[in-house]
Amino acid sequence: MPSPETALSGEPESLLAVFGWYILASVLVIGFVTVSAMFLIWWERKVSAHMQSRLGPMRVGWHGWLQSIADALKLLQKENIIPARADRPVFWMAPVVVFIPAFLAYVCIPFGPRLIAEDLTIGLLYILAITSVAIVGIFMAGWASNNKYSSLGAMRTVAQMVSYEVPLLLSLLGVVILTQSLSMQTIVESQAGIWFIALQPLGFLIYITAATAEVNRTPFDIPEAESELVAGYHTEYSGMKFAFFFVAEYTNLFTIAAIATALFLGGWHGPLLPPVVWFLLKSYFIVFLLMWFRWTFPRVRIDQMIGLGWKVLIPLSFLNLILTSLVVLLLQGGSAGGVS
Amino acid sequence: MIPLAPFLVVSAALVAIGVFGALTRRSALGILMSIELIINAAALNLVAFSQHIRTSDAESTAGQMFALFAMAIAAAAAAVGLSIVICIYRNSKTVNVDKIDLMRW
Amino acid sequence: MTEPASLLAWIAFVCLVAVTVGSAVLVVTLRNLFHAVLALIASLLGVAGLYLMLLAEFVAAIHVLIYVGAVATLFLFVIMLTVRIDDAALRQSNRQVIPAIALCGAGLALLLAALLAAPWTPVEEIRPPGVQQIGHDMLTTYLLPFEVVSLLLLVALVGAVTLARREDQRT
Amino acid sequence: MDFLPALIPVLPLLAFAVIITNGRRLGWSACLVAVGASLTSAVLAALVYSRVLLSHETLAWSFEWVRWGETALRMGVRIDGLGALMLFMVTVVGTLIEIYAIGYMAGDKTFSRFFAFVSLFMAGMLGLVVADNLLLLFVSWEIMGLCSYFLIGFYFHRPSAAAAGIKAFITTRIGDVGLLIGMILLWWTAGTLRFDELLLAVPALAGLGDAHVDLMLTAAALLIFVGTIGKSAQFPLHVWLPDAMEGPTPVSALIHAATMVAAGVFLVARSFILFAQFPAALTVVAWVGGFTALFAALIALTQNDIKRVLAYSTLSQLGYMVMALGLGAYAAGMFHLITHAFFKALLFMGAGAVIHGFHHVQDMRRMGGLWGKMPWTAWTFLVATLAISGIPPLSGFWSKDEILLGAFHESPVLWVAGTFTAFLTAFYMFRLFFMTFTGRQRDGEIHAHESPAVMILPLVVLAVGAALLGIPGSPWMGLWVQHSLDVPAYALAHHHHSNLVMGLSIAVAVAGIALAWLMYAPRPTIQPARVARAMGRLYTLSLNKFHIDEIYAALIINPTRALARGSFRFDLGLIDGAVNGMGWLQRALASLKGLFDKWVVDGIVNLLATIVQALSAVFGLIQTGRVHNYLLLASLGALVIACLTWWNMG
Repeated sequence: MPSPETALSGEPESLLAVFGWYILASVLVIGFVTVSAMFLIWWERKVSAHMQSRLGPMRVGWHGWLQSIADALKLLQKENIIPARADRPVFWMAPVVVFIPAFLAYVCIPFGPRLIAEDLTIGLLYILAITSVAIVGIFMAGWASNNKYSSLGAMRTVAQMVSYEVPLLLSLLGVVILTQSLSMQTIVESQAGIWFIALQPLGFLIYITAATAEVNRTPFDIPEAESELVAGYHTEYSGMKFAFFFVAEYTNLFTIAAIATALFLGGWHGPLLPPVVWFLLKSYFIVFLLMWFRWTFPRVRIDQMIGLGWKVLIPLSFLNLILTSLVVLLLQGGSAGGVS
Repeated sequence: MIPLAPFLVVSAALVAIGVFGALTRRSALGILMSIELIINAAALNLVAFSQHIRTSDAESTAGQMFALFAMAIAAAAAAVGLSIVICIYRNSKTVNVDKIDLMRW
Repeated sequence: MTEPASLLAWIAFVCLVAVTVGSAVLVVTLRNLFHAVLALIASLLGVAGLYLMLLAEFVAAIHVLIYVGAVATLFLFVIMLTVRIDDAALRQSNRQVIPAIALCGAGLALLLAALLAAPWTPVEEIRPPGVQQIGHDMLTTYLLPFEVVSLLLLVALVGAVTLARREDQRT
Repeated sequence: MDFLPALIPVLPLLAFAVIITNGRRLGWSACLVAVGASLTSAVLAALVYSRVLLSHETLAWSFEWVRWGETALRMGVRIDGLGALMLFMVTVVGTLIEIYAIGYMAGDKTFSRFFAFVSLFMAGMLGLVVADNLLLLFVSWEIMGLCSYFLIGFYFHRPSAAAAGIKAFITTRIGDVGLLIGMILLWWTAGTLRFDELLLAVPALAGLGDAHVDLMLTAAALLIFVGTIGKSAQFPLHVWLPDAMEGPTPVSALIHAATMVAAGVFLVARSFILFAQFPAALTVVAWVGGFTALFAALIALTQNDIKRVLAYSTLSQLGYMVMALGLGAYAAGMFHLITHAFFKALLFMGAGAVIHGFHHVQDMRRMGGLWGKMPWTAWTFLVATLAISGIPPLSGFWSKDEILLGAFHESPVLWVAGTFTAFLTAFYMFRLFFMTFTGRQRDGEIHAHESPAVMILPLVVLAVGAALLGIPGSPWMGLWVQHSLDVPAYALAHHHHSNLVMGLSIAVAVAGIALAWLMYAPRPTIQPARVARAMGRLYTLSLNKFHIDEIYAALIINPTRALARGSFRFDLGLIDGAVNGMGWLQRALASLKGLFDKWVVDGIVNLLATIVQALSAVFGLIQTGRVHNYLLLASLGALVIACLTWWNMG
């Protein structure tokens, strides 16, 4: 597997091989992202329906499993409506800016022992950094729509995402302290014996809560609260551009589930079944958990949401961090060393 | 590996553009953005130097460390600067600094 | 000597420089402030790319996290709070454009002349420090600046809150 | 797990954090948290003690806390025989006091706050005991100082309690400053504050024979002893301790027996290497201790408040310990500290039970005949009284005898003083006992009752301890306790057993008890009032505590106030008068000068102003008040400087 270092400084002959690998990886990831998102959309509808004693989509295919494809086709044919006084270029760019980081995050997701596009040494940090770019896209959508619901929705979204990014990052640092590494594969490999959810139960809880807020799902779906804001920042979007937002949302959903799997649930470790199957099973279980939240909890008020983030989750995650480092320090036998 | 000089040229260009922006933008926000460009140029220089020129391995992190500190300080400066902008806007309903000449005499 | 850069590296570098410098020019010239911040973000991402070219991937990731995730977001927030979308048509530069161009041109010329004339002696082999090395140094050699910066951030936080708070909400 | 001792102070600290943040929610169950934490600490302390006893090793664990440049500051714990014994004593007595407080404080609105502060107090004391360096010790020391302020002033709505809290805080602060300066001197001279490094560094420095170094180290030792004087309430900083009775009685027990005052003695023992190397410091310690012992006993003779008598007896016993350390009888002093902790805690808690059962009356003249109404309290109290009076085979006898033995060999004067103090101790303690428990109740309106079981249980446990604890330290058992302390070689002043000393000390104790019986028994043979009249001024001196408080007021507080008043008058009369006179003179001169000013000076000024105005019309053009213009000029300046610099570099 050629690495960027060799690509950047190696022989000209390897150029083709490098590009070939990159293109292959991109195609694989795009394919997976699309299929997974469509599957999740269908699945969410089925899960919600069954939780409410309904059947959900049943017409297209067996138990409606082709429903997402039908939706996609419908969205493709729809008319593209742009509000009259919108900021046109920004309006066009926003969905792309939201979608691309969601897609780029997949570079570092370890699906299997060798099944990872690129195992960066700073993998975890990379995923968190790249997904934070999506905030800009949401802002762009809110601004460009020139609509008060969109602007308010965008500002709420961003306030929420910025607030919850802090506990999210801090909760993951506990695992980083345990493994002394930011590489996703190293983190997964060090869970061969015991899953980190056993060592970091508090970290896992904080992460799941913060991540739910990070992808704006119930009970933290204030940014797109239908009763107050129509649909938040994407009120004015329709057709294919809307589809981009939609796919990006479900892609992000899978991304946070994948991070939870890799950091807390042992990643691809598991008996009998091939690693990649284990990874997908665990990730989809987390996704199911989040769907379960959505159809169980009522929406919190905005002041409760901000208060929870700053007054509960951040202190708790600091506590988790301090406890973890203390235990690690004590087990090292009182010699606070570091690298040496 | 790209040699050192191209990075220095890029950073010099960023400084020049940033200074130009700071001198000409009417909006306080524009001035702050230009200042961010200047800080970035400095940080880029620091990292480039630390990777290309160093006397020992022990100081291999010096440049990156200062770049990180520069980022933290730039973030603090942006936070304070932007709240000052909000204050100004609240008092005079504008963020264009050429409308604000309270300092005059 | 370090091995010479490959063609691919040069292509990537030139693209990044184009993005960085081009967007920087847009930042200082665009009339619409919102667009200017978007250009600033593009430029910052370009700088992050340049950090990657320098094999400083930790700095690059932190750069994206702080600048794009926090600083640029703050800018966007303030623009949404202070600028109306109709302001876009207004002139955004003042009357000293020509002296500014002259001055910046002269400054750039001076910088270029100085740095191209200087006899840089690069290291034999580039061994970029890892994340662990950075973390270790930050809490040992650079402990004092680290603490000072954290204090500075706290002060800035309190200051920003105090400045931006409305006066009449004191009760 | 070498960091086990570090957990011992952390548990009460955690209990404090939990209670202080959840006080209202916990309510009554706050005491369970506090007692649970200290009980666990006690178990851990027992583990540590047994391990240290068995192996005679020193447990040490530390980590690097801060590093700047070459200098590193390590924090950690170090437990030797002395520390382990102290840990055991503090946790056991502390736990019993907390259990007792469950009954004593029941129904108080501030129940949970009390347990929070007591836990923090324990954490401070335990931290002080386990500390392996003076810095950590000092931090714990200050935590304890803070808590003593909180707890003595616990009923802060009562002005006297608030004043007592402030008095304790400020008086001990004088000692704390001494300790801090001593630490700085020590760091400066020896370059370390860690005890194990000091053990090597101090003898090496003393061996240099450099007069300057010796002077510095002696000063450091004396300043550290100033800390002890403050904390352990030695003369002349003893005034806070009797006033500290304003706190709830369990607090008094805690401060007087297990924690606060023991800390000062422990500090001297910990840094004993310093004192051992410089005999001058040691002599000061011995004499201060001996004087305090006698002085406090004399005051205790005449006090009528039950808790005040106990307070002065604490002062006196602390004087014994300090004197023992000063005489080099290191093991005897520490042994007395342990036995004293048990019987003094018992005495305070017994007195607390009396006060509790007697509806918060503390005046002994109104008590009497409580034997029948409070049998448990009375019996346990009797054990403690016998122990403090030095009746064999109870614990106080063995430890006090050791100290007197040391004094007998080292300094006859102090031996005489100590023996006389022992006589006084037996007398005033039994005076207290007879006045309280025997005869008939003198104030018939109060219906006394026995305390609840939760208060009796600690009394019984402590009574067993006070009775038997002396045995392992007696010559029969070969001074086992003293040997388990790992007495360092430099402090080993072993004295031969002397029948004279032992016999005399028993004799004076019995004599004291007999005298007390004659004066205060149900049908006294000697009327106390006549004795008082016969003693005349001596009696009033003792009753008024030798006027120390008044002397302080006269020497320090009133002069300060007088100085302030005097300064004010001086200000008002002389300075203001001078100023006014100057003002009048100036006015006269000014009218003269005004004419000169108007024509000559103004003319010049106006001319200058005209010139400036003309110039500013030109320069004002660049002062636009606009940021941009300033920025442009600043950048231009920067560019010019850069050009010049480059030009110069060639």
